[in-house]
Amino acid sequence: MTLEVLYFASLRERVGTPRETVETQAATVRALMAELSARSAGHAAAFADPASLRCAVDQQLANLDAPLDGVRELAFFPPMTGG
Amino acid sequence: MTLEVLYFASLRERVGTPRETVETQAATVRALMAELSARSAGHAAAFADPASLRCAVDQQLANLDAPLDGVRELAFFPPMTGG
Amino acid sequence: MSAHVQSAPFDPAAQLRDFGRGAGAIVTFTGIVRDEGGTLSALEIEHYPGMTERLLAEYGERAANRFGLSDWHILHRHGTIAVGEPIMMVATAARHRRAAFEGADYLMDWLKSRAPFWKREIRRDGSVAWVAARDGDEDDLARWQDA
Amino acid sequence: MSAHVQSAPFDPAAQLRDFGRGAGAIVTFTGIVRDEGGTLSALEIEHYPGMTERLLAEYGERAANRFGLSDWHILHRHGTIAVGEPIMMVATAARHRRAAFEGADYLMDWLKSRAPFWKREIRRDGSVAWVAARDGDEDDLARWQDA
Repeated sequence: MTLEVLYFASLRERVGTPRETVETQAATVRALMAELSARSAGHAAAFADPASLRCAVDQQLANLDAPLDGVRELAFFPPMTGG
Repeated sequence: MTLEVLYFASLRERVGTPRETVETQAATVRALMAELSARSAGHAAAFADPASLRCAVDQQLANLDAPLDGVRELAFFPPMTGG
Repeated sequence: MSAHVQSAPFDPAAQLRDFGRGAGAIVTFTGIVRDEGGTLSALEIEHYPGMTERLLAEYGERAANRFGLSDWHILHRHGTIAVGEPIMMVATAARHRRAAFEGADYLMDWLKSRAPFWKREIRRDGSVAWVAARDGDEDDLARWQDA
Repeated sequence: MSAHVQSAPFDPAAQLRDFGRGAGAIVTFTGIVRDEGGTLSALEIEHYPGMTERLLAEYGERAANRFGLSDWHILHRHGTIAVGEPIMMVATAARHRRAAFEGADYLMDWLKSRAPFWKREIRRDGSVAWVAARDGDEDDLARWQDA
């Protein structure tokens, strides 16, 4: 399946791009993270500490075990600091 | 001793005046209320239900057993409804 | 840092010019005369001149110390206030939002039950009635345990 | 009832024109860039376009239902924001004060920890640093038990 993967804030800086198109068979967010970590040192650094990372699946906050079936847009980012 | 006694809101309406000068030997607010109740039917009505009445002694909120010694201004009023 | 009692109408926005400079968080509360389903014409507010001003300033300072406010402002009208007009406002400024929220909330709970104001409804049918204190207001104030 | 995300500066007072008509109580919160002891030059705020706007509107509605708000307004800036400028504001209107206070407090706790914004400090010495989330913000949000 083909996914748009978005990165925000410090995650974007580590990966080095705000978005990329990814072709994957990963079943969950966590499985995809393992695949992406192999892409570059920047990716590996971005995904090194899953506890400090948040994600959104099709623009809904989700946990790392969320399934990827049917998903079109996945976003990774650090804890939010709005307000 | 001579006291200025002030009435506000529904108490003022019942007594029929916003203030009066009172000469008394009453030791406490409650004792003075008994004396004032004898002055008129309006006073009696104003002081008929002490639980629904508030007072301030020299502009400090006080309870009905507060002593009157040295006091110059005493005010009676219903529960406040500010804000 | 200021407390005012006045009969003149006021514009809440104008009150906030230069308020809370340097703060990270500003909270405001504005109380407005509701029309109560079209039955109300105006509110009339009586107060205890002298005592009111002193107490507003005293409670403003108390809130500033308790919650670490960098600025506070209290304005309360008396006299006749038409439906739709602001009755009063409270503004608090602090470094962080929790202090600003709690300071404003505290001042409002206090104002409702301890500031010497009394409200009277002037109704469209010509009748007039004093507004009764709500039990809930005493409960709100009890939350702060310093009434 | 409205939620906005914009890079342009805004005037909190102007945002409140026509807000909350008919309500008895209006609460506002305004967040302002602090100068952090003179070390800060500006904040830079990144957000998740699309998701942010949808979530702000969704939480505004949620607050309206939960607290019985008659009106609500959320405005949050992104991009570069100079020291002393407002970052964001929330306004709530209700019949009584408790609902207006709780609605604003709830929206702020939620915005701090769940709205997809990220802040970066641009310091006077030229350094740049992402602002870390505070544990206290998660605790604040947990008070509402619906995170």
